[in-house]
Amino acid sequence: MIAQPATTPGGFLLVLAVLLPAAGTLFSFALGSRAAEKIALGLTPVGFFLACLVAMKVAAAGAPIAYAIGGLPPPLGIALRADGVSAVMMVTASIIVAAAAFYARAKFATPDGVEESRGALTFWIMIQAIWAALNLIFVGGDLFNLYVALELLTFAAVPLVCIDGRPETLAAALRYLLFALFGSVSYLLGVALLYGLYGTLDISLLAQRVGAAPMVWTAAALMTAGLLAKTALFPLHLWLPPAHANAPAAASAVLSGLVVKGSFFLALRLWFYVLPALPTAAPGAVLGALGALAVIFGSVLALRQARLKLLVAYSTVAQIGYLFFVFPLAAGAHVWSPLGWSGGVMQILAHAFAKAAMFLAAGLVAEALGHDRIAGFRGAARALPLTFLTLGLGGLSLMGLPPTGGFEAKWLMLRAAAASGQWIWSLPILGGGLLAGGYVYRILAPALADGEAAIQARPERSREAIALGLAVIALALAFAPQGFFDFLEIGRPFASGSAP
Amino acid sequence: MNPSLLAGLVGAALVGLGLYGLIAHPHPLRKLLAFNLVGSGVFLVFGVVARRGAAAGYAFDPVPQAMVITGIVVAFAASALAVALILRLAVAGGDVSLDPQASGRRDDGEAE
Amino acid sequence: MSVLPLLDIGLALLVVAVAAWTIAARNLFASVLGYVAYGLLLALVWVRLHAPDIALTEAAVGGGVTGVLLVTAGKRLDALKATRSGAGPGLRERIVAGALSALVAGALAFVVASLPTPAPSLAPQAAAAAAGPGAGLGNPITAVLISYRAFDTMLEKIVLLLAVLGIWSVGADDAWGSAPAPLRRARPDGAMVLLARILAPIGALIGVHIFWVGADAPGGAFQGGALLAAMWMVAMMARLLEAPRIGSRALRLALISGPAVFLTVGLAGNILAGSFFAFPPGFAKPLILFIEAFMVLSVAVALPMMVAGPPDGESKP
Amino acid sequence: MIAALLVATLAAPAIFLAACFVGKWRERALAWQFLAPAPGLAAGIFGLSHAPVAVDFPGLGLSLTLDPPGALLLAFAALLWMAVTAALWRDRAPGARFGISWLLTMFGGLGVFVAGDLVSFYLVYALVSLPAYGLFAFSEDPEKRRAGAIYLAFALLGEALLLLAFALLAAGEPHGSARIADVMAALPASPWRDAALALIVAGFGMKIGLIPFNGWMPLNYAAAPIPAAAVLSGAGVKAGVIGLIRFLPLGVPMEGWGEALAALGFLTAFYGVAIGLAQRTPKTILAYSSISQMGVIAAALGLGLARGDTGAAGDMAFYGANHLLVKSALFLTIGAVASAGRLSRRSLVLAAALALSLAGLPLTGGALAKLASKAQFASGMPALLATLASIASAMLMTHFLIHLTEMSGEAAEDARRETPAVLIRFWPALALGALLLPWFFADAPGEALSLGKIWDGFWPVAVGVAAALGWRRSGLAAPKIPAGDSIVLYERGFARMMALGPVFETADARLRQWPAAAASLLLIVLALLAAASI
Amino acid sequence: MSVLADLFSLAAVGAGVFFFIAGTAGLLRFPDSLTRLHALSKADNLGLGLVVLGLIPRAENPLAALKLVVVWALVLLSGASTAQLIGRVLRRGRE
Repeated sequence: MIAQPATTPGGFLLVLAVLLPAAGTLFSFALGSRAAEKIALGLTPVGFFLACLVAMKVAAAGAPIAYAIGGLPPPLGIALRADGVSAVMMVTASIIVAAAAFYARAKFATPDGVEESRGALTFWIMIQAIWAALNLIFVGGDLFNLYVALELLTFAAVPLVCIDGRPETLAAALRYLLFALFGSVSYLLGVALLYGLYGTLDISLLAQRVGAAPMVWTAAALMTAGLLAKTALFPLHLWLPPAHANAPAAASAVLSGLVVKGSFFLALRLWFYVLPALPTAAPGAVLGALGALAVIFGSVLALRQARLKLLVAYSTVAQIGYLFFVFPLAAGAHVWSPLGWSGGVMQILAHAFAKAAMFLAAGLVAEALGHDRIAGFRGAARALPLTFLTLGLGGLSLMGLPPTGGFEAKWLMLRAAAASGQWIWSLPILGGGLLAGGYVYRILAPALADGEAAIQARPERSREAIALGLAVIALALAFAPQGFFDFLEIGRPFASGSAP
Repeated sequence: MNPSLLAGLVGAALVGLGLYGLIAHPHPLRKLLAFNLVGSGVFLVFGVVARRGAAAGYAFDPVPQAMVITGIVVAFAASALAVALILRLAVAGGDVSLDPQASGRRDDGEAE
Repeated sequence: MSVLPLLDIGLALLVVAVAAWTIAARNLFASVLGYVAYGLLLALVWVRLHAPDIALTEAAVGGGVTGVLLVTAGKRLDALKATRSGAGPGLRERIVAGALSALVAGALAFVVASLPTPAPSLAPQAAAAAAGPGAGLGNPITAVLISYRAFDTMLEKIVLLLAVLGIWSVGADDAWGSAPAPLRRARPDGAMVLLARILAPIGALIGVHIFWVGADAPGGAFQGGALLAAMWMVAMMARLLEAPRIGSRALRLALISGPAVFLTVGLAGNILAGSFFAFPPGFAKPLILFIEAFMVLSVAVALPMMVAGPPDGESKP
Repeated sequence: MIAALLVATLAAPAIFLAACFVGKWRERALAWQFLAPAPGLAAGIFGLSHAPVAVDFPGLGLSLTLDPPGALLLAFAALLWMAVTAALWRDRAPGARFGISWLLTMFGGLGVFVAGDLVSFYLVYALVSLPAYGLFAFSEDPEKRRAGAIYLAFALLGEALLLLAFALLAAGEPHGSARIADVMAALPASPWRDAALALIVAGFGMKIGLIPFNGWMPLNYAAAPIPAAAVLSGAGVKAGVIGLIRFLPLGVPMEGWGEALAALGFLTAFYGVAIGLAQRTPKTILAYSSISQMGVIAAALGLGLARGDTGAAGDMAFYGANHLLVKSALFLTIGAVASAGRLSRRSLVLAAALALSLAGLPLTGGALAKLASKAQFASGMPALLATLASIASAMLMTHFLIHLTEMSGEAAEDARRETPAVLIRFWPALALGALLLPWFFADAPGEALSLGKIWDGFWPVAVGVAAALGWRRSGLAAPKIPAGDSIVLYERGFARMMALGPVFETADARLRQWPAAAASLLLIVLALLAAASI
Repeated sequence: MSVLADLFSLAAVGAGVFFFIAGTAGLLRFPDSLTRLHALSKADNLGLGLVVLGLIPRAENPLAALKLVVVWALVLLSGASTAQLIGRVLRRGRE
């Protein structure tokens, strides 16, 4: 690994990307919900611009950009570092947050005649806090700092789940909070052990120092299990379906599309950036096996749901499973590792966009029909063509049919599985696709069939367009050029330079 | 047995006790207490690491100690948020169970 | 000489025993009380680990504020007699849970016992840097918190803020803007009022003192703020003061002041000292004290608001 | 020039598709979509007489190819699409749902013949498979819905198998190229050769109805309205044929694989006839005839594979092209007969010629197709089996003609309603075209006119017809076999699998209990620890 | 002088410890809550007071000694208030 300078040109952008939404949170809190909405909406283009700038800087340098906070390099200080994947994730987060924010204006506007409303203040602040936390997770270089970011993320996500105050959402939020806390202490314990072993928590310094000792494995196991709890990998998914299915649509989109990816991203950082030099085949296989179980269980359960939002939430359980094939498929410095890596990142992106789009669309369906029972969808596609087009396109990506990002991800993963001789992973990948076909069929077949759906309120065109826009991005990912995959390799230890 | 090893063992014991409570207690407030036990066990491990890092005339390594202070604050915030949710749930339905199936409540309530 | 190890072992056993009691107690309230005692004992363990700063924090937060939080919660839950929490797991599940917990704890004990010697340490660098021109502090922990790991500390304050908002957000819609329910419904007794009248001013003084000396001696913004918070809570329990309305602008500003000032100074560092969250040499100590003063204010306001809970329409002024 | 035509082949349907997304253009785009295959037709005709061409777009990872087998099928398919589409939209204006499904299927149905890399082939192959659901399955009729669900299930399963096959193909290519030509060149040496071949045969076998994947086809054609059945049976199924042609390594002798495929093909050919003879509705009988014919193609390709004969590709493309025209014309015949009420003698002769063309009746295109397959069925066992297949085909088609003339009541009414009037009016011309058009594209049409060849073609047909008539005269009743035969077993198996659903639900509910989930977390810690310390 | 101070410290702290032990014994052995409260407040007031008294000669400077006294005073205050509060609750419970 090449030693990086503590601060590179353009590194200050990383600090700004984190602090901008953080400052937005503070000012929103002081100024009230009406201002909070304006601040949050106003920040979205700026944040998107910053994320793009970061991506451009990384691409121009061909190497990660970094910033040592306070001018103090690690191990004493905290470093922020953005590589190819960080930059892509930042751009993704900014797009989805922006989409959810503009979509949510209809629901979370502060009513006239009221100085401030509970739901509005909570939503607009929490969404900015989620954004700040995610940006920090994507660029954080210090494991303890990342712990704080992870907690920030949890504290922002939990109130969004129970924002409507119904008892079942409160129970879902409480379950989410307690299980996430369980995950946090597990992660923190691992962090303590790593510091005790090596006297630093900086990712790149640790990567130079770690060896295959039992203590390192204990730390890694504890941290990973904690992160899995927050990612809701099967069988730790107890909190996800009720939480994601009962939150307001805009919140579900962010929770399902981005928040679970935050903790997953840290798992990637741990295994591919801190421990890349160690033999990780066996633990990688354990993670892959859990992923396979998640794919099968999540998909079968999605097939059996009567409500659209629960179906989409269980589909998230399944799609999270796919992410974990990256551990067996991208480990080490083999010829196929870049394929597995690209496939894993592509799955993150494709699922983020497709699932966010589907949750937004599901919210529109529920608003328009007054319910989201699939049995009552007959003829709904004729009444809400754009919304069901969104569901269809998103579903296409979940099924892994071309031309979608979901297809691209499966295609890359299957190639990696074939090339590495680990054909066993191709079974859940393909089986999950078939089951996804089943549940997407369950949504679309009645909706496209003849019949008259009773529409209570026609959704605004602009909100339909926002959801569709996200689905189109999920589609466009299929056309990612080779340069995009090369970009994802920037800064990855062991990147062999030859991407797929 | 030196004090830091002793504290480390206490930390491990606290983690074990807390984990058991976290798994086995049905009441969320009891789970919260157990979570705080695990948390303080983890902080003790940090403390042991800090104590072992005594060097250069200092009795401890300040970095892990600072982390513990941050961790305590975060743990308190978490407890407070959980308490608020538990109380609200108790007021709203009287049912604070975390397992809807166990108490006969469905958790897939209709959409808004 | 020989009595200290014995004391250590006795303390260790006591802590573990009290912890076991909080887990094993049949009664929710008993277990809460056990936890409060546990928090105070733990502070002694921290003293024995040469961690006076943590001991102060643990005593103020673990024993004090968390104690009030949990006792209040326990009382409120007891008042709602009808709460159900479902049946506990059966014996077999308990045995499995116990075995798994013991295995994990055993692995942890093994790992802690085999930590490397000599241990890696940042103490020399931290101490050298703490006294250097960028910080100029005698207490390296404060230097770590406010200078080297400033990012952690500032974000942690935002976490507090989010927790406050999260707690408020579980309240009812029509109660929004009003004040939280009082910590004690009943009119307080004379003893409580007396205690608050005498204790609160002294405690507040000590709180400010702890913050002030924190730059060079054990103590600091959080510990000082927590003590102030505790005193405010004592006053609230005696009904000498009422919790403010959550819509109050002053309250909001007090809550954000800590992280906001920290963030502003941090951003200004890029111009004044060439890097975000760096302090210009020579001005470091006053700037740090300036930031900490606002953090004390934020902490002192945030903790009681978290204990007080969501706004409650009944106590609308 | 050819490059431009190739691009236009895909671009034209894409442009029409894009226009459908604008509300006010949609109707017009659908009405004019019969023009979309025009560039494909031109490209096909142009490509027939030229050496293979390839156009690469490295930036998009897209590449297009045109070789004579693909060009022939492309030209015929484009022609068929244009004719049926134009007639359908002239006669009536189907709704947007049907129209877009049609356009998507057409896009895929043309694209499969020119796609030059794995990913684009997979895309267009998915397009020719999945949207076809919209052509027949949206209905109140439970039988049609069942057919739709089964069709979709097989299509998705086929897609999944092919995706894995393609991944293996790509993994076997050392330079990272995804062009079909490159991966096929690398396949014989690839360590995953056998797995890839098995998946390819299974995946495309589903599309062309090889046993045991044949059950969906009769249900599908019975459920589809006649124009849709015509294009699906004609052009749609050929996606599977071109798939086999493209993805079997025909240049390298592979004894085991080739013979296995040939055996499977012949088995399918006879099985299709056998089950078809037990059917009573003309559409279903035609579906079984398709199964049987595709079996013959698979057998020929298998024999070609066994001998390492690249010529099999061109020959089977011709065989497939003939089947494309004839089978679609036969579906239209059902409509024509139904609306005419009674067949005139002339029409009967025409219909019979068309039907028996599939058995290789001399002077029809079928004779040429049979001739083209001679290279594979030259002698010995294959020759015998091929002749038997001809006889069987003739029997089945006679059976079809009998049921065609006896069609009555509701079935006839449906057939009349479904078929556009224009196609009924011009049916004789269409039928004649289908019989004669192959003569213009055959390598050596003169050979088929030699007396020996005519006799060779004639006697199996005569035997088959006689056998069918004799069987009918004998009054022996065929056993009652439901349309879709083996599908009933699959449905039963599927129902049993669905019964597992509640098991999963219970397991999920258990695992989502707090104690179980929390214990799982600790178990994961221990499992990772154990795995790492091995 | 120092010997005398040491002796004094020993005696005072020893006496304080005695009261603590006695208070603890009372807490465990006494029959009802009010009497237990009584025992406990002895430990707080007298026990801690004697310990502080014993430690004063050992303080480094007068300020530290003052701090010790302040600690005792605060404990006295809170102990008395708490005892009073608990007692009141107990009496209310009995009525």
